[in-house]
Amino acid sequence: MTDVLVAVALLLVAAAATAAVVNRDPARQAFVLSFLGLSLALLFTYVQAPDVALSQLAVGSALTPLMILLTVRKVTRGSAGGPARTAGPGRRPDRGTARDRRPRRGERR
Amino acid sequence: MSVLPYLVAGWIFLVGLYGLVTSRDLIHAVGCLAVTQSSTYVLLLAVGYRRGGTAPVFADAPAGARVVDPVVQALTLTDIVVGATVTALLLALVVQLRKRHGTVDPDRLSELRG
Amino acid sequence: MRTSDGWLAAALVPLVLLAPVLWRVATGRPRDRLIALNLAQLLAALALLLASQGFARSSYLDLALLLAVLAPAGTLVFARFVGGVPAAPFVRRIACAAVPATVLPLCAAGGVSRQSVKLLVIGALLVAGSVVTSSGTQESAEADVADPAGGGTGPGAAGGGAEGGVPGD
Amino acid sequence: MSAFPAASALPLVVAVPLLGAAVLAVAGRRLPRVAADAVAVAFAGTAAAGALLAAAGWARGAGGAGGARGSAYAVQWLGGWRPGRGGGTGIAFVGDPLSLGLAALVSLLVIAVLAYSWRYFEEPPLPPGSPGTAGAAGRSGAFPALVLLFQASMSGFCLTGDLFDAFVFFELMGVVAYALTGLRVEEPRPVHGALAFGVVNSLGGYALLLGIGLLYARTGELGLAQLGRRLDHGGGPDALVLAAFVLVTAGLLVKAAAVPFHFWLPDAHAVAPTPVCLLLSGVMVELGAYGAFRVYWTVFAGSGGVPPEAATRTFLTVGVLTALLGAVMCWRQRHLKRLLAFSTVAHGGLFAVGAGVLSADGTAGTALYVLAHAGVKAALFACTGILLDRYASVDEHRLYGRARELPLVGGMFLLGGLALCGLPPFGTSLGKAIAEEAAGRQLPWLTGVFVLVSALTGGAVLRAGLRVFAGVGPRPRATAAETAGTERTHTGARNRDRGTDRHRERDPDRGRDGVDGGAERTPGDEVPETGGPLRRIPATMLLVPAALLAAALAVGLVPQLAAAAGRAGRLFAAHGPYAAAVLDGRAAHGSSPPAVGWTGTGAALGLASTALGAGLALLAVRGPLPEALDRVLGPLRRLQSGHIGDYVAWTTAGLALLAALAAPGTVLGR
Amino acid sequence: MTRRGRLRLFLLAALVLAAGYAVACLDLPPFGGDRHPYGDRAVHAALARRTANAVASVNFDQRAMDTLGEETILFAAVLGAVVLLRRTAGEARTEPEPARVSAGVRRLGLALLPVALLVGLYVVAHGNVTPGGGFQGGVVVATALHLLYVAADYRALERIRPVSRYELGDAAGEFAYTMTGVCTALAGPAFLANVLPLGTFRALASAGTVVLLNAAVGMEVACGVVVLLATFLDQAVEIADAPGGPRSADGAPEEEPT
Repeated sequence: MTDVLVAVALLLVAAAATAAVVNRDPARQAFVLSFLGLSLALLFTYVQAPDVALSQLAVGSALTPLMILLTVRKVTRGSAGGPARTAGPGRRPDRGTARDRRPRRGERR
Repeated sequence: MSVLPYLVAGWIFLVGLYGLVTSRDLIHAVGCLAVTQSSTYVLLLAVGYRRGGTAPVFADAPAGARVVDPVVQALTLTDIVVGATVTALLLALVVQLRKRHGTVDPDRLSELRG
Repeated sequence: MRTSDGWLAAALVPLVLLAPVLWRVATGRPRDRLIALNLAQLLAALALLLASQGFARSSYLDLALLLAVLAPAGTLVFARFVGGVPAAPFVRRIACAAVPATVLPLCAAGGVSRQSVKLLVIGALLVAGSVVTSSGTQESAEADVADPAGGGTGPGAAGGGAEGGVPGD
Repeated sequence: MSAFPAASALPLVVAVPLLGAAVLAVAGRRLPRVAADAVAVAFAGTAAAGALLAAAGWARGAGGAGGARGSAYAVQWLGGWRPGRGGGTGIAFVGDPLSLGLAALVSLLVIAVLAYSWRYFEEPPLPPGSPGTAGAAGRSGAFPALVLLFQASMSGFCLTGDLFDAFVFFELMGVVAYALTGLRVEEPRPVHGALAFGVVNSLGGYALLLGIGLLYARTGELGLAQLGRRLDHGGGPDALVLAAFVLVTAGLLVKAAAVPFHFWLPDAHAVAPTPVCLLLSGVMVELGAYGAFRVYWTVFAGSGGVPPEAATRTFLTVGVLTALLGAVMCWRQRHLKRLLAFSTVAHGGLFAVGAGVLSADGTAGTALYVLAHAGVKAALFACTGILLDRYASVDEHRLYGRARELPLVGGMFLLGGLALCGLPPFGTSLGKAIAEEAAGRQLPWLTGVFVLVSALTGGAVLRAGLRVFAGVGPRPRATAAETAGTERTHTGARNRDRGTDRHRERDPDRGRDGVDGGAERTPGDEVPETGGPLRRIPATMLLVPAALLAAALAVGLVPQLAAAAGRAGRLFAAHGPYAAAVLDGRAAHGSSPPAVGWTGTGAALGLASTALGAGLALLAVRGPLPEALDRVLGPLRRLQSGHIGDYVAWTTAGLALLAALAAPGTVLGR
Repeated sequence: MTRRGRLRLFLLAALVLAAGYAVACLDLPPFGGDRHPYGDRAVHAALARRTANAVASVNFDQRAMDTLGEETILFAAVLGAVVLLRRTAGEARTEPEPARVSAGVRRLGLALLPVALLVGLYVVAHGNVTPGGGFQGGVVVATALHLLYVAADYRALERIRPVSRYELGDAAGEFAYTMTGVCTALAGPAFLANVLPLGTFRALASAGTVVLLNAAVGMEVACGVVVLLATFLDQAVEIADAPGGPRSADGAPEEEPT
């Protein structure tokens, strides 16, 4: 029975990791990373590593998302998403390339 | 089942690398780095698992209980701390990078051509 | 330690339910993602509770306790950046239904002991957290950002737009 | 404890700087700058004394008292967890001559750095009236504290005899180095370089950890000695051992900046504060190679590990590639810090070749080479730092003839160039001679690689020195490519100036410099680290490079050092004796150490490479390279794109390359 | 490199790696195997040292050096982040306005704060007996304090957070851990040796120095994480970018058309 749990948790972790990578916008990625931490904690519990699961929960559920989101806020503040724009192409290539052509002071090309 | 955990670890590692290679946003890249590192957690704990074993914590288990490997768990704990701190430091660098370069898109950062 | 497959099989239920939740977390609009994450934390806590019983390790209850305490914190963190906790009657209903449905049998199985007290505390925390964090209160995501430029953008742009809060995508 | 000096001092070498860092992190803010520096020097000096004491204890032969009495390895089981039957559960610190010597080198170099930045190095400025966090940043303790942490991490990495403990120190080294590299956040490039550095090195660390996991799965051990033993009992190598070897070696080679893992190094060195460059180039990069070979010899050199021919094939190929690419790129540079950085890459390649022939004398020669190279390269960086702080530029062309007024610095810079070429009797020459002789016995043409690479790197330094300090040759003209580069980076230069207004006030002509500094896409305009250009050079800034050069000279002249290197090489390049000493406390009974010293051919080759380097330099100052050559080298330069995605892709490719190199003879064709 | 070239190079290399790694996995002992020599020795040693939580015994006793390095990494990262995220010249500091938080959320946060603090301290204190320890508990404590930010108000957080104090605690934890090692090396048998009386198995005060080191780690982690988050919050909430910064180019707020 434990093996089944471990297998399901493993697949969940793999799926969450993939989803975290293909979510190009960091703010959206933060949600998935949080979920990844959660599924990792479950996996650790099923392989009988409660200590590790605890620290994964402690780090993954609030600490890392808070840091990432604070960074996103700092980076996107003022200019309505300069980086949100650079993150844009990741999920909407059409608009992103259009923006890349727009000349902006303080940047190359 | 006997190799699934190891393969999953490898998959996570490669997927994280893929995200880093194709990333258009450094914050996203740092996130991908964290994903890459989680592969090491999975591998280490999978290596230390013992079928039918329980956690090596004898607070509520008889001292003779069949337990899994505590060493890899200690290693993974250290690993998680390393991951969190490195993430924090890199994010700090990204914040300053954004201030100085006006972008966090690696394709636009070409200051360091050799 | 001998494990009891019945409880572990029960633990499989919330675990499997996490898969569709992941889909929502990965593809939904920010508010949906937040709701889904909220739900995921709830399910994970239930899975942990059942696993603790299934592995016959009362010390595993600490995991669920920690998650029950930290989950609202995480949700509120995200809520700060999508401009408030969205209303999610669905999550609330699940919390009110599933948490007692899990905790009470566990208490019954454990008998009256410190564990059952801990279980009840965890259950109460879970319900309270889920109920409040799914009770759709709108707050300004920009309130704590004293940024002259940011003022003009409002939650829509910096709170939602930057964080991907693009309603129609 | 009777055995105190030798073995028990080992952990203290790591602990003392940590205490110093903790003290400085708190007290630094309240102390005046001088006091903070004094405290830092005191702690670093104590650790250095400990390392030297342990080394001396080893030299007296009492080294093993902590673990194996009479053995040449000083073994200290932390927490007193001596191994009973089985491998024990503790971590061992193992001091053999090489690791002790490297630890001592680290500590001494740290002292040199602290002296070099004595009271001059501009601390992160304290914003007026800023509370808590921001105020904490401005304190004068942060820089020395980080340097002390750096020292502790590097010493620990040298001394530990446990693979996972090495990973921990590897990561600590990295974290401190990223912070130190990005220290000057007012400028755009340091943060970028530090980020590339951080991402690539973290990946290296994770690869290393995956390798550790695989090894643990196979052997169920973590100590180097235990790992080696279990592998040998396990029978011949298989795909698992190969994968572990590839992952672990790759992780350590990332730190060693071997091709194609090297991209982070020039980016980091070009932008890191000069005192930090002294440490990065002087010893941290070399530690990567040390780790790779330490792990190979202790873990993989046995019957159950990677066969020697496969290992030497891997190390030699990577080393030669690294050396050649580094040398060519070094020759191409005009940004002095990047030039020196690429010469570090090239010499790292030579080290990999010298130790990669897997012989005792090759290792001994490489050890001497590393020792002397640290002195020379640190001295060169120190001189460059003086230029930077005096002229707010490190661009070879823009500084043309401007530094005539600094004959002393110029003399030291050119001397360093000659030493880099391998001019006897510098230690670089001795080490190079021994290493290339050992390599030549394996493959004759490797000698040519040594000569060519040291000539190119040294020649590049000489060329720059002649132009900057003596104004030899015509004033360099911008080539077509460079003017194009200027065009491209025009806005970039403006962007760059923004962060640094307060410096521009002090230095009115930086605006212009900033603009035409765009040439070569590595603009030469820099911000002085002293806060405003230097009018008078402090004595310390002159003393440090002088002392470092003298030390490099001494390495070549003191025969005891060469003899010690010989014994060090034998003890380092040993598989069984190491495990015996660490686990069983048996004395190491190895073959007699190789005779290491000056030979006629070695000196002749040194003179030859020096002459070649000087000739190339004189040829180069006459005029720029022919366009054709430029076109050939163009693509090489474009690889150094500064794009993190590129670097990660190359790192992945490097992993695949190592696998392809090590597979034949290990799993294929057996 | 072009985006496509980069991707090609990576995919090629990844293919080779995947193949090699897969083959290596087949040589690995099957998942859940029974051979764990080091693990078994560690468990015996832990029981001999009357440490109920074998993982804690490995972390704080048998491989205490790893944990020292780990805590130093955290210490260095905090120091580095504080230095990197310092307020640079020309950056203005703006006072944050009070946040408008719904009553329910505020009540939840304020009710949760003491509970979370207690849980954190509980996890730290029982580190040598039950799962958990200094790191996990320390992070929980630090997170608990930041409930004030997410549930109430940034300024409320600032009131209970004199950052310099927490920096002191951070350094003190690091110092205490290292000093323990130095003392046991100079006066005792060896560096980081477990010299204290071991106490009784499964008791709160068992396992000798493990308790001490665990507490030191807990303090350092809690304070360090607070300082770390403080630097980020300082940037995100209080520090306005330098005038004329790069982003001020077309910083016109634009609602993304959707």
